[in-house]
Amino acid sequence: MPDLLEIRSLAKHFGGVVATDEVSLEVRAGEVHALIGPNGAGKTTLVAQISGSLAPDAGSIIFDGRDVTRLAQHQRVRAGLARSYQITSIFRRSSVIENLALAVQARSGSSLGFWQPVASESGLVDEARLIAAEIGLSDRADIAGGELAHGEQRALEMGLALATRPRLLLLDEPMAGMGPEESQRIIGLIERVRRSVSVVLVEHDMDAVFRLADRISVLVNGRVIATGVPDEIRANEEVRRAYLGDEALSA
Amino acid sequence: MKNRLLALAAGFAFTMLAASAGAADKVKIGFVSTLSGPSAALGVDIRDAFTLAVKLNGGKLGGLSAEILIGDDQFKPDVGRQLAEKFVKLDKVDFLTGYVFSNIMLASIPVAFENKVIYVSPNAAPSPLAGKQCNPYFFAVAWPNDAYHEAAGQYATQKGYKSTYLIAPNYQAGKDSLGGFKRFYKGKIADEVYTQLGQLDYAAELAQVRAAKPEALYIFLPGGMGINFIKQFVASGLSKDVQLITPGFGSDQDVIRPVGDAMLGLFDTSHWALDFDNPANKKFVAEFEKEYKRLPSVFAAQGYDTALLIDSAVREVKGKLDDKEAVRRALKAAKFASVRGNFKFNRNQYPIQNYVLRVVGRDAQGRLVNKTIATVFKDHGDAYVQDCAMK
Amino acid sequence: MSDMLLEVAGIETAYGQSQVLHGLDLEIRAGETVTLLGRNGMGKTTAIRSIMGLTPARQGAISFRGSRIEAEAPDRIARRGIALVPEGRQIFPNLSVREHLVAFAENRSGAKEPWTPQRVFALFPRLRERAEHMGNQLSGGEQQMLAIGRALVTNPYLLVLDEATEGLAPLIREEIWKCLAALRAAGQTILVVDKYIERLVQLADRHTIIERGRVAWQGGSEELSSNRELWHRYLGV
Amino acid sequence: MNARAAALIAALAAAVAFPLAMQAADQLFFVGFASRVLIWAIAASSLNLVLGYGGMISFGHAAFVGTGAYVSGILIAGGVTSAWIGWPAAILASAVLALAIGAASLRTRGAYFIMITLAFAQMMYYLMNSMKAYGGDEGLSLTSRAALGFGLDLGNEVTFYYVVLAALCALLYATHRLAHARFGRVIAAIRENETRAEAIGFPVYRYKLICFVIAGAAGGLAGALLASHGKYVSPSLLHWTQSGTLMIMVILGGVGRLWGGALGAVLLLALEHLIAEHPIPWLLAIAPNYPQHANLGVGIVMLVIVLYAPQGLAGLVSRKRHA
Amino acid sequence: MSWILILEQSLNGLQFGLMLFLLAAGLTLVFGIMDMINLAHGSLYMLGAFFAATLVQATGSFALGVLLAIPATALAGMLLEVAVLRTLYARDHLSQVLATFALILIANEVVRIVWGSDLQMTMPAALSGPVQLLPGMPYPAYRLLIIGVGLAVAALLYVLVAKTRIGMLVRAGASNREMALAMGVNIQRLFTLVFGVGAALCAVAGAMLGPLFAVQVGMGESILILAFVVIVIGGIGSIRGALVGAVLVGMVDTIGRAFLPHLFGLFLPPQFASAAGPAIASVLVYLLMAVVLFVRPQGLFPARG
Repeated sequence: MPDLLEIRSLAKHFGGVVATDEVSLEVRAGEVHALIGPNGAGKTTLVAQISGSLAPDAGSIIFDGRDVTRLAQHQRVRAGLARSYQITSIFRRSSVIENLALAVQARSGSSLGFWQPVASESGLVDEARLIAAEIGLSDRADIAGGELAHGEQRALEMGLALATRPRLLLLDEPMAGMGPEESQRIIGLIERVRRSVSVVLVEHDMDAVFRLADRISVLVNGRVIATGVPDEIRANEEVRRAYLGDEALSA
Repeated sequence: MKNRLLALAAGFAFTMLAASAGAADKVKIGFVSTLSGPSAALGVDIRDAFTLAVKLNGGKLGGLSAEILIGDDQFKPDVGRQLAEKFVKLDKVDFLTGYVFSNIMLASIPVAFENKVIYVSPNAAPSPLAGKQCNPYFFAVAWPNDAYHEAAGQYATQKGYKSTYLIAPNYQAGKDSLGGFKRFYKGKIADEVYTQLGQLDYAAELAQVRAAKPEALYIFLPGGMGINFIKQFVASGLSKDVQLITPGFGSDQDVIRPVGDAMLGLFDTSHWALDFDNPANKKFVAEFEKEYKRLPSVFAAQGYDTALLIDSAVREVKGKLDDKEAVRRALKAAKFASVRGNFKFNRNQYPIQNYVLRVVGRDAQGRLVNKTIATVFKDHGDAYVQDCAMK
Repeated sequence: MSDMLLEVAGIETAYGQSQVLHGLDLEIRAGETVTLLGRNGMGKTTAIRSIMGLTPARQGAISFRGSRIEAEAPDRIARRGIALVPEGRQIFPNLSVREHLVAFAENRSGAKEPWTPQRVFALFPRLRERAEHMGNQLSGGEQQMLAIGRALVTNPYLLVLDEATEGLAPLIREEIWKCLAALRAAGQTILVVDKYIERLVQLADRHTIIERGRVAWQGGSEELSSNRELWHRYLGV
Repeated sequence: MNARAAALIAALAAAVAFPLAMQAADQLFFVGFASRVLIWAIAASSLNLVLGYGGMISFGHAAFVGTGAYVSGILIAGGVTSAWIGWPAAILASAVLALAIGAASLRTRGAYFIMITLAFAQMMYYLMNSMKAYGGDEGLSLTSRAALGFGLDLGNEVTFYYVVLAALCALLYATHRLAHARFGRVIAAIRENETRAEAIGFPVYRYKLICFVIAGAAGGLAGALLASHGKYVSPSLLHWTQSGTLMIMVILGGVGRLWGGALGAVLLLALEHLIAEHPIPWLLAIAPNYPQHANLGVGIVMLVIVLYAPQGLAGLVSRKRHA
Repeated sequence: MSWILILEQSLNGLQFGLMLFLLAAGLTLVFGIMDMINLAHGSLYMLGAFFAATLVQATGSFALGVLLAIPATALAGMLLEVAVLRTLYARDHLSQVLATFALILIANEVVRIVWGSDLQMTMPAALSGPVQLLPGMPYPAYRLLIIGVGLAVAALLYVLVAKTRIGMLVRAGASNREMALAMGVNIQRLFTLVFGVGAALCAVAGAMLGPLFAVQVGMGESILILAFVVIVIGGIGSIRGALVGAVLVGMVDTIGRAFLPHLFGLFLPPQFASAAGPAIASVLVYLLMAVVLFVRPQGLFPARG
């Protein structure tokens, strides 16, 4: 499989603190690539650098054969790189459909329309309805984002990223703060979208990670200490020592 | 919501209409001046003297009961203009008067001209209105903007100062003033500096003066600007090396009061002084001091004369204020006893009068006052009248 | 019950709509070292934030030394004698090492031999060497020592450590464990959140495992170390 | 016809009839006064575009109003009296200035953005103060208003009023269209959640800048009208307290509501006029000088609104309607 | 252009800069700790000047009057904080801007009602003359006093912020408010105190500048914007940044006004130089701000890492 995303020696410092330290990894087209590691290992910082909301100090990001390191976030989105947030980030006062239609609008033509009402563009709403169905929010389409249940908001969070029709989806802890039933819903959603989109998944829920991931990279102190299929990661001693704990050795 | 708004608008319009019904048997004066801020003392003196004159007149002007509407322009041209607009268009005053500063006046009085309301200026008399732009609805009661400065230039020439440094604010009257000084000064101009109107810190300018080493320094800085300048001038030690000359108002009572003894021996030129020996002036000075417990300044004298002038004109036309031509003729005749002694209007409706040299000294009671020393100009007009088309 | 220091009863805490704690209970007696265990995202840090008043609980009660504190402001709670060594250390970048220790030095528990900046320097000589350095010039390990020192100089009844060994080199981590052991020996009450269970069972008296915002298991060190099933089920080990 | 449309037509009819009524009553002052109110309504509505719709707390809007006034004034003073040149020039100049100020200040956020827009506007104030050629601190008096042609004499108060009214209506209608068009949706999205707007692929900075520039341009139009209205331009138009007053209008009327700016301008100026000109007798008996301290009332009302009714008066009314 | 002139103008710039610092120092701390925009800071400066003018007159002693005005203004500032500003911390910046703008209007009118629109304040007679600094360079004694007071207060503030526990707590609060809270710092009380100190600094500036300028309503409004410029340049929350920024702004402004027109005259036609010189000079500090912003968007000495 060819690499869809290739990260080369990405580095980012905050003051004296190293957030990502020469991170290199590849995401293959079609795979779900999980990124795990202890808190503060630099996972969110890495996602931010891939998505373009944070500029790296050094290194490069190649997406689909194109160097996107210097591109702004919105340009990367247009190139097919979308993300979701660890802390739900939706348009809380707009309805589900309005949320999604906005994301559809973002990739369909210029938004420098100052005169024609958006409401007259049926294409946007039609497509938004499709995506609402995809994320299982069809029957909640006209509810304001802020009034949805937590799990529904998380689904909408993913839906906003999906609506940009990405080729690579960066999911930052999609199951954060969820109960077991709600987690199942998101896992199901990821299972569905993986058929058409490659996924980078940052997640602490190891059950979900081992169930979904084709490959896993382990980030510790801003460095990738291992990459491999789930069984390799389970068996990797360095991973167990650094992340799963010293104790795991004697287990 | 909209209905409520409509109701509000209707109520608003109604109160406006209700307020507009007015009587016809009185004379309405719109008085706008600078009554707050560091330069307020000037406007306050004009206002106090003006209202004093009306009070001494039994609350009347020319036999009609006088209604004086007072507005504070806050030293802001746009505020001055809005007040003029209101007095002229809403209150429909018969005369407008009061402005101290020519920039505020220039911004405001076109409203009066357009609506054929006569403006009687108790102070500002800028050169354009004396010449090409002379206007039948404009009367300058005090002195043409250049006059004090011409007199000061004349005096500096007589004293033989070889170099003089000039400072004035960057506005019409400032430019007029330095132009006037230069017209009669034969020595060298060390430098000519225009500061911001309303500037209060002169540290940078004083440093430049020191570096230029002039013999004399002439400043045109009315109100708070002059007070601050003179204080800072003395504080800088320059007063030992450089002779400071000011126009009359630059070292009058409003400046002497806050600055104090540092003023002693300062020369200035004016068209009026406390010690002018005529009955009108004696009455004015005495009544003013009695009423306000302070000595009047030259601005007060101007305000007082303005009221007397209007009084004489209203009397002359027997209250027929709608006949603007008659009112104009009556004003131009200036049939009243001015506190400055004799004066008459030029054909541009600017005064022709005497100018004197004064020095700050102590009076019999030990107070700091300006004393008349000599006459610099006799029956002096202005240089712009030739450009005025008015007859 | 007289030696009960902290009593958390049925607290529920949420960030906006996302509820993290669903009726958590916790008890700490004076002199005990207690752990809070569980996988990431199960509510350990939130529990600590609720105790400190930083993210107040919406329901439930928290008592400290007999007083209800669940509605109090964080600074008030801290002054009652709870000191936090927070996740991510939160060193003040614009204060020097010495200032970190001097600024908060106070004998809040009225200890007979109170912690002073000097004692902290004796405990962590590396901090003494870097006393005049600013907070943002320190390495991760130094920051961690400073965070502990900063908490100690307030002489708290209860010392709370949240992920105190996270992201540290093994040698430094070992130093922190030794320090905690010494503190415990000196009678300091400690609540610790960490994931090195192997070390924690040696260090602590009792353990609490949180699973999805509730207490899933509580017990002593021996019980925990002998029950590998618990490790696997709740701690992902 | 629904109630909303009826109210709109009634308000418009009242606005159209007003100058005729005043003319009949020989009260032309109020026509001039109303024109001034409507011009400030345009200025406040333009600020509302960036403040309310765009969610950018721009504290330097007076710079754009003032620049428009100066450009139009300088052209008239220089003999170019045609409004067809002067007003577009004013709009263009303000837009260019907004582009420059916006490009610099939109790089920053929060408190910085507020302070920097404030400082740049104050810079324009000092710049105009020191421009001797254009009157400096003395200001620039104009001999006539701009000329519109077509036999319309802007010197006539009633004609001028209708032109201003037309401009305000045009601006509000354009704002209404814009708010519901693609661009308006993006701006609303950015205001609500800037991070997310960027993450779904909108070039946030660019859209914010465009919004800033449109608002600046509309402010320039208000300035050009002001210059003609008063036949006078001075730096005080650009002083930062003027920006604050504009903000007060927007808040008073309702942030991000179509009518907010206009409503606020009418309320504030009418209130000022009423306090100064129509003192309440019993209040006058207690505090004889109170009409001179109208700003005390404005300040207290503002403080109370900010503390207790952040949605402004329009918010209060609509909240009641929902209840 | 002589060296003495340059030296004298530099002293003038320093004097202005130090007074700006007094205003900016309080403002920047309020920003840093509470993330709060306080436009009414200029009103405290005005209030300080009015208190000083009144108390100097009442006591007949300049020093005593000024010294009494400082605690009086500090008290007024703390009252303001407790009564109004405290409720604004949790609100958005727009609310803060509007509420404090409303406070300016209120303060102006209240001062106008109590004192009138302006007051006279005279400098002590002993200081109203010049002091011979160098041969051929006398300098106003009162301005030297201002420089002295400014330096002394800056030093005092430095000691307070850098050496005392209160100062450490203030810095801690400015960089990480939540952690300071968790360490038991009573931020609310600390902030009231900081606000009082800020008001006291305003009073010092207002009282010292009173005799030189004018004690009038609205005196704080223009200087407030310059204080903002200082903060933007120096970095929010940093006292050191405020000092560097203030002196920089004071120098650039004074030197620019004094020399730029002459400098332009050297290589530009005179009519253009005389027009452009003052125009550029008047906006020089804002250009400085734009440049700093471009190079370092967080200011020269950002308090937060």
